[in-house]
Amino acid sequence: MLRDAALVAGKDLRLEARSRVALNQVAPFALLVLMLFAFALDPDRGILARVTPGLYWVAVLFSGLLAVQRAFAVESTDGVADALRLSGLDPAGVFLGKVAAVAVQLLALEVLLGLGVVVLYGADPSSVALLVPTCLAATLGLAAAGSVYGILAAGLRVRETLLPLLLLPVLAPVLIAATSAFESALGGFPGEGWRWLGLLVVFAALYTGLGLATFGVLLEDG
Amino acid sequence: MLRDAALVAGKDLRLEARSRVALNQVAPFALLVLMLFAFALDPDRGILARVTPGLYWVAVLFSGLLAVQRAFAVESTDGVADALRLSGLDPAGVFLGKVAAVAVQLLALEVLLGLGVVVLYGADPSSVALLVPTCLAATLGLAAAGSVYGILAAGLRVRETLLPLLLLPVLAPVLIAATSAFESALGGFPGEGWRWLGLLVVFAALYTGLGLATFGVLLEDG
Amino acid sequence: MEPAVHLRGAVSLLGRFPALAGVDLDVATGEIVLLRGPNGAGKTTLLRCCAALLPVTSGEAMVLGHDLAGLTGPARRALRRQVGLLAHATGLYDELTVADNVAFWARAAGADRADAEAAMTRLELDGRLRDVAVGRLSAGQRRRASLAVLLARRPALWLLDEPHAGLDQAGRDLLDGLIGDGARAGAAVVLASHERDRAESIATRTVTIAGGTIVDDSVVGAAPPVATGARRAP
Amino acid sequence: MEPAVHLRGAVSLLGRFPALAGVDLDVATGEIVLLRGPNGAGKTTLLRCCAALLPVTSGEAMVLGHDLAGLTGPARRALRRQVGLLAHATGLYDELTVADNVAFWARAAGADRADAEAAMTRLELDGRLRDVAVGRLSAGQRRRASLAVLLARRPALWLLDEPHAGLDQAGRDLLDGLIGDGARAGAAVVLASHERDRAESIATRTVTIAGGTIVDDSVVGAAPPVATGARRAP
Amino acid sequence: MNDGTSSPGTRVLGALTLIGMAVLLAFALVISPADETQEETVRMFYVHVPTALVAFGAFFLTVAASVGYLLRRSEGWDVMAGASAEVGAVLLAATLVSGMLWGRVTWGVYWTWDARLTLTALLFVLVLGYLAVRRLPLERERRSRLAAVVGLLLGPATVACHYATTWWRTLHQGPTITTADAKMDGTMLFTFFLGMVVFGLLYVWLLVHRFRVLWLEHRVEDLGLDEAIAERRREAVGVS
Ligand code: HEM
Ligand SMILES: Nc1ncnc2c1ncn2[C@@H]1O[C@H](COP(=O)(O)OP(=O)(O)OP(=O)(O)O)[C@@H](O)[C@H]1O
Ligand SMILES: Nc1ncnc2c1ncn2[C@@H]1O[C@H](COP(=O)(O)OP(=O)(O)OP(=O)(O)O)[C@@H](O)[C@H]1O
Ligand SMILES: [Mg+2]
Ligand SMILES: [Mg+2]
Repeated sequence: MLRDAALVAGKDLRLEARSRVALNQVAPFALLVLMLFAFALDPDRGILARVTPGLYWVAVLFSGLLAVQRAFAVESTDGVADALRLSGLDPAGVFLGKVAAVAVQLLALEVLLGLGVVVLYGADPSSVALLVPTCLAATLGLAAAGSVYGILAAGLRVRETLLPLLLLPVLAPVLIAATSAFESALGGFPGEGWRWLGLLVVFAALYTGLGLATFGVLLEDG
Repeated sequence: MLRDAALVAGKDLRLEARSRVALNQVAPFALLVLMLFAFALDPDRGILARVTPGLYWVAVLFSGLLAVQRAFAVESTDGVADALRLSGLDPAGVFLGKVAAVAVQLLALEVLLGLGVVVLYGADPSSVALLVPTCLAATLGLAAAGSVYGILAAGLRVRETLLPLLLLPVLAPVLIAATSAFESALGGFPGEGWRWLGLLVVFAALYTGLGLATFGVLLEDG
Repeated sequence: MEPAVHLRGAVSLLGRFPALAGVDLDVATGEIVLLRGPNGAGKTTLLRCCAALLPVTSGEAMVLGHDLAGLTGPARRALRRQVGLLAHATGLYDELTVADNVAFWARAAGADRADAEAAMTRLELDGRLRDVAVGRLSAGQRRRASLAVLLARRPALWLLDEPHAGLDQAGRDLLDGLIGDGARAGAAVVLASHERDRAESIATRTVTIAGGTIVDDSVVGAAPPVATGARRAP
Repeated sequence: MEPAVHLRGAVSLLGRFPALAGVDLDVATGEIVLLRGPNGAGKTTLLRCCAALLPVTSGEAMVLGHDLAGLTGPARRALRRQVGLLAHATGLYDELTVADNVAFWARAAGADRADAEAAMTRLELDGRLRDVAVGRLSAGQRRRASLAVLLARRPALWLLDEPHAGLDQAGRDLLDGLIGDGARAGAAVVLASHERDRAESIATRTVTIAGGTIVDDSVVGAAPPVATGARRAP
Repeated sequence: MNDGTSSPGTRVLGALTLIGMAVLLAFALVISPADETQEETVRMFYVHVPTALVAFGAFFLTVAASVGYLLRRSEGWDVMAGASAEVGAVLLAATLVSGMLWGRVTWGVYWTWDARLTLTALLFVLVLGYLAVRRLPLERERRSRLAAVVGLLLGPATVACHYATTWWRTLHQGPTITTADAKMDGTMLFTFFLGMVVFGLLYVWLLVHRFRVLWLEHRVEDLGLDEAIAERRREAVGVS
């Protein structure tokens, strides 16, 4: 299983190295979302400061969505979905491989967006002890849930519109929990933040479990 | 030219009637975006009320992006882009047809989101005299700019990620102007709103002109 | 009369790769030219250049009286309206029915519904398949629908990229008949094919391409086939 | 020995359409079965059912000793690992090179890099094309890459859907040789094709399908072809 | 035979439901007293809470049926999951609407972003997504499998929605019934339980009908199937 996961993740990262889609398109998009929000919310620092964590995670969410869409777009072209089913790869391995590849890209995005938030909105990242595990747990959750729905929609003609519809409500809890954890961390009551982190961990575990258990079923139907 | 536009728009609406993608997927997505923002911005009515116009337009923007993506996804499959180039259709006609089809869907989305905003955020739509023309001008601008970039990205392998990247910054002015117009209208100084409306009209005219003039070139490179 | 296609030293680059490396070719109206050659020789590239879908980087290139080099928008449209390309990709909307697809593309090229109906009838798509979404068709049925579009458009230059692929025996015979009819009606036909026997039997001339250049050009049949629907010219 | 494929009254629905309407077919190891029939007859559907890519709605269906009806996850994987399907779609990542693609799919099926290299050499993809992104290949080159994947996987059941399409003369001869070698090495081969002459010359048996049922089943050649790479069995 | 999806059993069930509805209305609107703090608006309670709880039950049935389908792959489970989710969606919509009306009266707004409300809305969107997957134009078996996996998720979402008031500080009222509330008047309690029973009956009644409709749709397809197969085989005539 782990061998298959490594194979799939390696393939995905090699694909990214050749096409540079995440680097050249998803990352700028993430920054763009951040800037757009700044516009939409008026150049009013008061509001911006208060809602920074929320905006950060909304930006992560939308650009993460794009990353997931891209990750499964490559599995949807010209019979690749069938080839994957016929490959003999362990579905759980494929799932873990996709999760790993997506998670790596998401983490890079988060760092980038973090810098963006610090610069654009003037946020102040101090309580790293909470921020880092929050990011890790949220990333795993996003990647796992994204992969479950990504493979579900892969190969469907309506993939581009169905995936966001299915994925966003599922990711809403991640958004809320991560935002709240960040707020607690930045606002100075990490106690509550740890509870939200707990929720994120539960979510990530839930979706990883779900993916491992059902990816076979989903892949069958790719 | 108008005959070609009618042909293309008719084809698109027929396609929607058969596949129901806008109805079953884009519309629920729009509502979802609205909810997501509300989460991100804290359950704090004070903020929500102040930023309602911005959120409305961000939601329109994102779901409009999806609508554009769908509208040009159908032009990207299995050689359709080539067929379109070989068809002998007037590019300006194709452009107008796509703009019309996208605009119809956007208007429907805007009405829906309008209802959503009134209900969810408790906004109060009163100064219709300004709101309606704002919506119309903004819609035309979105559809025109969306079609210009949509055809540019159609047929590229990285369409799904490239389109949002190209389109969002271009649409930022629409977002700002429409938001400001709404704020003025709802806030009770329509005078300023009319100026923003003027900007929207200019934008729409600009992109419609650009589309009419350059669609031939863009179609070539599809 | 001037030839339908006239190329002299035509070079076409795909990225930095010269897929056509100097091609000389003339195709007269009424001719059926078989283009053969190994994989990657440049057949598809050549056809796409003739449809003005790919630029000719250097050399002379005239198609249906238009010089491809200085082609303006309206002239290009006028040219393309007269070109029918049958490629690997069928250029059909998966979610629309066969009838909707054929009608749309036919009308786009200035033909009317009656032409579309006639073409569908000719390709035996007027039965059950008429109202099936194209995305549900079998490979060969899809090719037939794509052929119906070509037929309804009545092009003056037919560019066929492996047209027999996917068609069943009846479809092949039908296609050969259509090509013969088209040529007799004054169209120029260029077909790229690896199916030697089948293609040679209808071609009036065989051109071999390799490494992006024409390596052999010889007249095979004396005249276009005579009988409509004849499976193989004797 | 039990047959590689054993179908009795197999029905398969696409949507509500019975693409297979009761098929009886047995394919033994070492056999090369040519599946022919008109467009829309159900050839592609039959091949996909054998690869367990489509469910068999009713009837008996055994493939390589596995009953398709009660197939659990691991058994399905084990079965599919032994099946090689060459479909219209090539199942390759456009943005990866030929070498990367072949290596990935070969290793996914448990083969190693050496198998992948050998397969590429066999299909003459070890030269310039090795490091070209698959998305840039010509149609026939792409088919070759897809064949290389099939070869590297060493399946026990070869399901070939119009395998000759797009290949040039040399490629066709090569393919016929590979099929013969595969059959002689004990693989069962089912190939759907409209290229009668070419396909009949290598098949040991011809099965005609129409309207989702087998309408004719006859042995053509007495034995699988003998010489490696022989273009046509005499 | 009858020409609908009803049978003597369901007719009795339907009659009971309708009578129950009438009785419930009488109790809810007339017989039960007004609340001390909520006054007349408390009457919303008798629709709001039972529909919510029955909807939750419906989603659990969907989850169970989805698991059943994944294990057994039998069509019955799939149809059951779909039917239950459909009826549940209608009931949850009733909860949302009644809650919003109630909120308008007691809180002054239709909606606010509190955990319970948010999660209810999310649950509703999830159900819509689930139903959207069920409507995808795919082969029946494939669609059933995809739907079953998506259906599993209704479980955690429902649980989270139920415990929302316990886990988070909410504006929305916390558990009222289970925490043996002294303020609850006897008649009110009875009306509430009556509401539970009546909406439960309504659910079962609708569920049985939806199940039968969906099942019959499949059977009709299967009936058409023999004809379709025969017709398909006729295509073969003359080819060989
Ligand atoms: C749109 C607004 C509302 C929504 C979506 C909503 C949703 C729900 C849901 C899902 C439940 C069932 C929870 C459970 O027991 O597991 C519930 C119960 C309840 N709701 Fe609401 N509600 C809304 C507004 C209101 C309002 C305005 C009131 C009254 C002021 C109210 C009072 C109650 C009460 C008393 C219960 C029973 C609590 C219990 O025993 O658990 N709700 N609501
Ligand atoms: N970017 C590139 N780098 C290298 N080679 C390229 C590139 N783009 C295209 N090619 C090559 O250009 C040629 C294109 O050939 P073309 O598709 O015209 O061949 P063809 O004669 O139609 O072959 P087939 O019979 O296989 O269809 C191929 O050899 C392909 O490998
Ligand atoms: N939803 C549907 N409605 C009606 N017909 C359908 C539907 N889905 C598939 N079909 C039909 O099912 C058949 C599928 O046939 P299949 O693809 O197996 O044919 P084939 O023998 O491979 O043909 P070809 O030689 O053209 O490749 C076609 O006749 C197609 O029209
Ligand atoms: Mg080619
Ligand atoms: Mg087929």
